[in-house]
Amino acid sequence: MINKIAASVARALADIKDGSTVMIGGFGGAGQPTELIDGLIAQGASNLTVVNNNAGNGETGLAALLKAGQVRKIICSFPRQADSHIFDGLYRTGKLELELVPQGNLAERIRAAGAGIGAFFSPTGYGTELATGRESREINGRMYVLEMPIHADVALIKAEAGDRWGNLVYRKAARNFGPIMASAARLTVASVYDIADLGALDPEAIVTPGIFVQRIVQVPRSATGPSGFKREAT
Amino acid sequence: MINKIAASVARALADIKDGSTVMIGGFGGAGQPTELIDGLIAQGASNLTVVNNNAGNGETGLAALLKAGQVRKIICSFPRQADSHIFDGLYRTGKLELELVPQGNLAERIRAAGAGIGAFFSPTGYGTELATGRESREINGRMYVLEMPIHADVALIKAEAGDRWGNLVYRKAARNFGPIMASAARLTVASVYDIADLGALDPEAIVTPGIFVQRIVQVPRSATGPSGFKREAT
Amino acid sequence: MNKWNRDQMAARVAQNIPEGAYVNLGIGLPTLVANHLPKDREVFLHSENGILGMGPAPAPGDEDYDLINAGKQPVTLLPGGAFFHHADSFGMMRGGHLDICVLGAFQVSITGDLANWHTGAADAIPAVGGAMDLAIGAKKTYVMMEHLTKGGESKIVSACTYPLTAIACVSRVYSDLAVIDITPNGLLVVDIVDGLSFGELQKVSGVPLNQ
Amino acid sequence: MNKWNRDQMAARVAQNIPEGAYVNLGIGLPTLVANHLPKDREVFLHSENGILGMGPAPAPGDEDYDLINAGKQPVTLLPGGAFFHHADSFGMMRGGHLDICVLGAFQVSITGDLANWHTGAADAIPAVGGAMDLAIGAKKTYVMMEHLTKGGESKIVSACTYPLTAIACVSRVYSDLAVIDITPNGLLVVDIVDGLSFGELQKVSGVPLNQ
Repeated sequence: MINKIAASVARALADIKDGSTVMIGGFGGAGQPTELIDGLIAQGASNLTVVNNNAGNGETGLAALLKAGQVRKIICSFPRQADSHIFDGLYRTGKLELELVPQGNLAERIRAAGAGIGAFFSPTGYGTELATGRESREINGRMYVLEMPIHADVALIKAEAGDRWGNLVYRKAARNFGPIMASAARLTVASVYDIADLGALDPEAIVTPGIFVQRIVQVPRSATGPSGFKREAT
Repeated sequence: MINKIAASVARALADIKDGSTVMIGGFGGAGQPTELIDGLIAQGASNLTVVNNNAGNGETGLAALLKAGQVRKIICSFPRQADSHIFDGLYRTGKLELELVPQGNLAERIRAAGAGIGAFFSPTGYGTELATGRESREINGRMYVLEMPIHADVALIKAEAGDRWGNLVYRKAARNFGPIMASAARLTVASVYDIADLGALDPEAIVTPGIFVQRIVQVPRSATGPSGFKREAT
Repeated sequence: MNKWNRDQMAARVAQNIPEGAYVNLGIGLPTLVANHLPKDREVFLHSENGILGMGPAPAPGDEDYDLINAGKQPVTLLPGGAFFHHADSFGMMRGGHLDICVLGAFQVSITGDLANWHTGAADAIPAVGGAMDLAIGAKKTYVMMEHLTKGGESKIVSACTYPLTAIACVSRVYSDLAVIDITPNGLLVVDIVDGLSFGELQKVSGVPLNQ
Repeated sequence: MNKWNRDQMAARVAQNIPEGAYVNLGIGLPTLVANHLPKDREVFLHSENGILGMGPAPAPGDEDYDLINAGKQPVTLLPGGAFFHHADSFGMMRGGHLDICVLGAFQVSITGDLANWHTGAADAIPAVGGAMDLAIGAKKTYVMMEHLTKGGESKIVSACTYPLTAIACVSRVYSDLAVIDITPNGLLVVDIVDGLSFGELQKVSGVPLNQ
């Protein structure tokens, strides 16, 4: 009998290696797998490349992982925030490499990795400094930039409920990067609040089929807290 | 108040023009929008390019549209079937152009159109006659073929239920090409068996958000009938 | 002259958003536009983090931080709204399915180039978010910004000096002084604040305007 | 010599599908494999038309033609199964998420090239379906086929003469005479039908075999 439910966060993360590329779900606080990030800090893998939309807030979650010195490089779209001081300090002192990617290209590059696409032409970023050095091409009168997939060794994501086959459903806008990251990593670990009996999740409403999930781990339910971006200065 | 519900199939299809590219959902009988195809025959638009996985079965549905002489070209993955004699005859006598596309490239090209991707490198078909004349490239040690998006003027799809904003849910494997075709066409018309009150469809389980759907039309419920492929000779 | 204040600017944008439009309002100033849409006009608000049919802020105490907008503020979902993942959400943008997006800006050029993500300062930490995707994706990209910098320089320029967000993407600017269309024939002043003459607007703008 | 019949071939393939494997069974002969998977072994069957966790055929009278396999035959969904759209379904294949696919073939070359979609006859109407996607997508592509054509020619060939489905994709052939691995060092006979010697197999195969 297949049972992807891990007994603990520690067991679920035990074999993450130094130097791994780790995708971490979430858009601000929504969908951020806090318990798994804490588990990764405890596990101690270092020299990581992290893929996340942001670069950590305050002193917890991703910010704590950065502070622990486990991260070599971060690939994200929006590192600068009101409370991104951990990132800011590491970046300014050259201790953390940043690959800044427009958010839609980030999402599509992750999705491309999951779907086996070798590369794709995106119109986003053409003519900007974020496309510097990349191949560009005119297609049907419009300019595009060639974008490469982002594969990961590990994806750490947060879902609402899962079953022993690894099927997942999410909650509201906490879905965000979870489904695509799950598809792009060799090892996907999802935290869930509820374990559903097999067959209890509606097959029409399963968002991430279990094929994309290797381990799930139940964590105590808690409400997502606020974790704000700084409002854009305009 | 926005109401995308059309009063009749005829009204929903009234402005389809000669020469249009029309995507038609379905994989065999499942998801085939029979009433909309009949409506297109009655509407009479000609010189059409049709995108469908197959090329019609028996004398009804897509086969009837072909028989009516309204189709100039078909883009599909699996035209040859036990009962595809209408297609067979038109193709053999040069009255119908065929663009044969591996099924996954067909799906991804439709999805690329909907998602604004200019082109993508797919590993599928490399080294085969279906990739003849296409650009190929080695990426990270693997060979890929450049594939272009397929845009449509019209998508005719079948869903299970919809609401006045155009949100759709499907039934089982009748989902197939519906969601991606809806995203790739300028005008998407969906037939539904049930009209749901706004808010009655679960926002976590809506498969096609209304942004991709311009018109929905209610049709009398009927069970999907068998419509078989010929088993592959091996 | 009475400059339009932020709410007046937002109201002006809202006035040009028709019923049934699919709209993304950028973080900051553009977010205000939602407050000025008539209650009886159905407009579909998209949020990059996977929401269509976004509703207003919840009542105090009802905040749900799994339901936030692009600026991380709690919002609500209207009946008929839907959730989807990030690739689908940005596919909606990039695929041209949004009718209108409204963005803030540092600079807009006379050919519609947009600079709104980075001041270019050497020590600034860059952050782009979804700005580049929105700018190129929506059928129409509107900019809401103050007409002049704090130093009094026009933010409508012959060529952007800040790093670009996208090329030739802006079709209209709503400033605190005027509403200006960016057309193949140049800048066309559509509306102007009371008490300001076209000549005066021309003078502070520093780029050729038409009326 | 007793050639393995279709069910015996299917049973042999089933024996090599481990618990927890994600598997796509091609239309025709490979479909039979499902009948030979042990009932207590959880194997996840994928169908290209948007199903994971596909179950056996329904009881007569319970057919639902919205729930069919790639060959359009009615199937069922196991508890824990899920539906998804075509782009997602082929993303699972192309993205390398399937452990095994089992396909029929006209010819397999000694380097694992596969020809299974088109006889190349001038008047034949071509149809490819999902064969090319499956062949390149799964971690392992197995072929099930009769060893010889009706004319007695080997279907394992030094180079395919039929149009290719994919290059160097097949890792193992299950024929009615033998099970043969395709390795970087050539063809390796893993199993052979009772009453047939390696020498005899070598002779009818016409391509170099190792044991």
